[in-house]
Amino acid sequence: MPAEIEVFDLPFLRAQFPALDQEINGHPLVYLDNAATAQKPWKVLDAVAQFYERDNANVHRGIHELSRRATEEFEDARARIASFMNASEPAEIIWTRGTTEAINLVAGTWALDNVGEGDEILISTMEHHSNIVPWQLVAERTGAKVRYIEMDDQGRLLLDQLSDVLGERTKIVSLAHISNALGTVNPIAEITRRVHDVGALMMIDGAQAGPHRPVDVQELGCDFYAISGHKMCGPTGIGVLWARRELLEEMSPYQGGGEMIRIVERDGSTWAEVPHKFEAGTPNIAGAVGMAAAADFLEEVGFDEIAEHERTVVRYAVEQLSQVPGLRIYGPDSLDERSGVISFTLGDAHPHDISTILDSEGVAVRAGHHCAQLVMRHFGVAATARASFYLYNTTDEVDRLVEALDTVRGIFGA
Amino acid sequence: MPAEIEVFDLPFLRAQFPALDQEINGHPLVYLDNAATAQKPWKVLDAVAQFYERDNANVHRGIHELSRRATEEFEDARARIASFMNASEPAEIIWTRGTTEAINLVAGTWALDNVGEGDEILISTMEHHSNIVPWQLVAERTGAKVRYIEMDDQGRLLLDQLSDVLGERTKIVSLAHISNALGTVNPIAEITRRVHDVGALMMIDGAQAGPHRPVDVQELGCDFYAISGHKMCGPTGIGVLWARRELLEEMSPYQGGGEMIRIVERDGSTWAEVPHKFEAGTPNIAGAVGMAAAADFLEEVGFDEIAEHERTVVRYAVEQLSQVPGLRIYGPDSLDERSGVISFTLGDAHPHDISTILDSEGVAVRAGHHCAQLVMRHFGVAATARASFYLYNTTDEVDRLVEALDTVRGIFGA
Amino acid sequence: MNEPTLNSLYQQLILEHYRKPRNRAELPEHTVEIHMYNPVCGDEIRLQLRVDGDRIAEAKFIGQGCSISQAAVSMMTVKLEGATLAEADDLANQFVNLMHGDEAAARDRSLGDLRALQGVSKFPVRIKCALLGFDALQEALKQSRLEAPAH
Amino acid sequence: MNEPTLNSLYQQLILEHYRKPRNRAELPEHTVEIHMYNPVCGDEIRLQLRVDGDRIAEAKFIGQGCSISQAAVSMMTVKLEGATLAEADDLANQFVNLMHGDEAAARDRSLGDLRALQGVSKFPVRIKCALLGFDALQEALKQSRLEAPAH
Ligand SMILES: Cc1ncc(COP(=O)(O)O)c(C=O)c1O
Ligand SMILES: Cc1ncc(COP(=O)(O)O)c(C=O)c1O
Repeated sequence: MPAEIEVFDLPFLRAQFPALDQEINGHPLVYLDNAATAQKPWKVLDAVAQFYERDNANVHRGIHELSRRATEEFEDARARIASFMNASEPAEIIWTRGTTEAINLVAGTWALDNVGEGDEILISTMEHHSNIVPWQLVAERTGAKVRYIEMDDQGRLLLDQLSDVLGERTKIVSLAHISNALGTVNPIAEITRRVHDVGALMMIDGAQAGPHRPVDVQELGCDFYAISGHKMCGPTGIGVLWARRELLEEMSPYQGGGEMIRIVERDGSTWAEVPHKFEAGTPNIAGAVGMAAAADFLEEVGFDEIAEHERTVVRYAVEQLSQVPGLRIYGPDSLDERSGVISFTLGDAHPHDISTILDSEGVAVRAGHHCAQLVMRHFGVAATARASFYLYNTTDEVDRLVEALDTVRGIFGA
Repeated sequence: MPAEIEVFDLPFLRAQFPALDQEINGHPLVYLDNAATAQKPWKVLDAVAQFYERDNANVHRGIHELSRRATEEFEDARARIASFMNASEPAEIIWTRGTTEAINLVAGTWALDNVGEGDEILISTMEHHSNIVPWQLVAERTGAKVRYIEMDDQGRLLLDQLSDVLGERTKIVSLAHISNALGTVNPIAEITRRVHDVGALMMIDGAQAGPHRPVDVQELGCDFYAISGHKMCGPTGIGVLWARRELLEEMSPYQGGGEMIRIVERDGSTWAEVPHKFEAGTPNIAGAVGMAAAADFLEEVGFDEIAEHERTVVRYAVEQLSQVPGLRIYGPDSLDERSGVISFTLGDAHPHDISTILDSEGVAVRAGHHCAQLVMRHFGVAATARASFYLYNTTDEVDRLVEALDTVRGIFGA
Repeated sequence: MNEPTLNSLYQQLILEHYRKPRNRAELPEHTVEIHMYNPVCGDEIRLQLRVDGDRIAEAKFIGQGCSISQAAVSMMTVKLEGATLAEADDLANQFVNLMHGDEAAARDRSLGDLRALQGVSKFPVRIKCALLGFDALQEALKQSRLEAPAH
Repeated sequence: MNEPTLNSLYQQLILEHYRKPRNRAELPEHTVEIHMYNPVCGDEIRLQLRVDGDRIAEAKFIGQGCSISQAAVSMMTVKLEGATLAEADDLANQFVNLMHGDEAAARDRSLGDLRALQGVSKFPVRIKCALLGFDALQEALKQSRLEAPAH
């Protein structure tokens, strides 16, 4: 183990995550499933608890004190996330259940209204199912075609072929900022410029980026950006769609119901202002409050410090894993092109068996297709094992992972 | 104040709700906005906290111990709600954000697939906007027509005119079990039989029923039933659509994404089994766990006891309020036909002014159209004040309400 | 904590304007009409002005809602008749200051009866009620300037 | 807590069947074919049987997945060849018992190599892996009975 470069006080940081402090199968937990969901710090849990214990009420329609407090905290949370993503105003932040619902919202409103027979929607074979299936459903209903940007053998988008698939017929392009299956970081600002050159809109699936780096939607210049609270230390059941106000103004509503209307008549209704037009029904109020607290938490720790620390841990992990006989890592060779996700296979040990064996030593990794079956098919595997790192992981934990892989090799004789 | 008929230990019960124990504007809080959202007992808050502190992971795709626990708790919660509603099996329980999303799900899948030009969707003028707007959106997209069951001057459905609006063209009927604006309890089982007689499907908006009485979907014989967690002492951002399995099997998926697929190919995908087909993306896992804990809580207190206690408090409230000069109560005269919602106006004092004045004495009621503009129009008012009671309210609190209304009368000279 | 008092909110003058609103009538000869609706609480105001040159010759409204929103618009119309567009603008700005708790605005006599609404600033959820009529006014002034021939 | 041991799970016999599966081949003359897929983990098995009267004359499979799912189906096919439909049914039931930790099943010699899988019962998330082939078998038996001429 190398001397840890302490960009922040790691034991202190870890102590803020109650779930990290436990034994699994007799070993201290090593949680390396962060791309699936992150653990939550006390700051987030306390914000949620305090909301319920003190300020709980429904939002927007009440005059009494609790309702005032709940509304204020809910709208403050929106403003907090607006600044987190550098949106021009809080009204550009739409609360959703998560990234999946955010993408479905764009597919179900903007795309259904603007995409027609013969038009094209461009995604890539690197995408998470949540950024594939909604577009397939739009294509089915509109007669549009879903086209794909391909990957190379390092799991990078083949951007030199972009002009072959991006053209006049392309109405919208939707791509992951960072791949959850490979860790590939896409040059998303550059792609956005090329997408805008042909007059198409650009949606970014930021589920794996939001937790790890500052997202600046204005600098990226994109049209839609989606993130999930639960992957950035926030609660489950909350996420955000950011979109430019002009787009939100002209878009049809998504779900119908309370909060999103202006006037309801027997024969039809008119819609509330943006953002409420897109938020039918009682929202996940405590979830929004918790997600804002998570944004506070991450910025207090500091994204620069988080990035530097993760780089240290991931570099060490790649070095160590590369020395394990029979282990193959998928995704970009260069650390500059990848984030904290390491997908791998080990000899003929099936990823499920790897995961079971690691779990018996307290090491939590994911095994499977990672909701990215097209990625698996690209590499000709049915599944991979995936270790994904976050701000609280340590190089010690990398050693624990490597030791546990020795046990896999012992059993499978690799 | 009458001798409280103690069906349960009220001080002990109230002590379980942290938010009730606080002062608002120098007075102990009297929370009478339960139809908007209920307060949460420690049991629910602890279940949510414990999930995050100990078992937090993403569900369904993991082999490691935390993922196993999270999946088990999430699916146990589903089974718990299935028994809470007496569904035939857990797979009939679909997690949603709340009642609004549940209704939108049925409108966006079953209705879009089965309702066409010239068909009719039957609702009533008593409905919450969440049970109006989704159907208007379906009508707009399919050419179907939304028809309404009217109310009488006590805010009861005019069921003797039901055969005029219910007929061969009716494809689906969707009605509130209990009105949130008036408290009217609809004879929903009887209506369901008549709806089935003409071959239409019956959806019940149970947002106001689930918190107060045992819901037995099999006994009701309906096709769809929706409830919200936050109104029954559970967390925000979680709710349930129950539907019969045969319907779920044949319905199109709603949102597309992770979890809801079977196989994703470039040119299209196949869907996972019910219920997962309808649950794209990471669900509100902690919300589901909390909602199940709320169901446990309510059944431990006992629905019989809750009903008896609420009856006592509501009877006393109606008696006392009826004696306030200038006060008019909307909704059914008979206590047998109404639940714990009391909508009222007082002289020419506007409901917002009533609410502000009550709030200054610590009494929280709601003022406005209660997401039921058609109800307001029916009674020719722009708004009402609404006091809504729940298991923890007391006759003492009714006295506090009536005293505060004296202040309103003092100011507005009624 | 010092609780805001009801007395500071519900001054007699407010209730007077609520009960007997001034200028509550249709103004068929209006040059501009603005409909403001607050979907959250259902309050609404239709403000009609007859603008003559750079002066407001007449101001009427039709509305319904709480005592605060209706009294505020009633008081406002009283101040508007005969005012120049610039004066109307100042009035609106000064009233917004009053709602934000500005001490100078509370002492500003030019606000007239509107000063009775200063207690609203202590009730954050009711501020939007008081501002509804002024929101309509500001929109009406904008439109009047756009339509007026450029000097 | 007594942690389940890896040794009880990964018995040598399991790894043998995983590496060198028996009856892993196409059976063109099959009378029934069932494709089972576990969308959660991606494991899949295509089970082919040639049923002759009330006997399974041949059993083959094509599949991919983890050591548990592939070893289990391999061991299962060995037990199936020559078995009556009723015996196959019993085998499936007894194996399900084994997965649920049943002691009697663990001592039942008729399970043959399949007893090596008894450790799986201590790993709840892996039980569905072991059952995948048997799910296919039960479906195949059902279909064979439906298609068979009634006696
Ligand atoms: C009768 C009724 N239906 C539907 C709803 C909508 O429920 P939710 O806001 O939880 O989606 C409510 C609550 O506001 C309600 O009272
Ligand atoms: C790249 C990517 N996109 C989309 C999603 C879906 O996010 P969620 O499940 O929070 O809706 C995920 C996470 O699973 C992801 O990693």
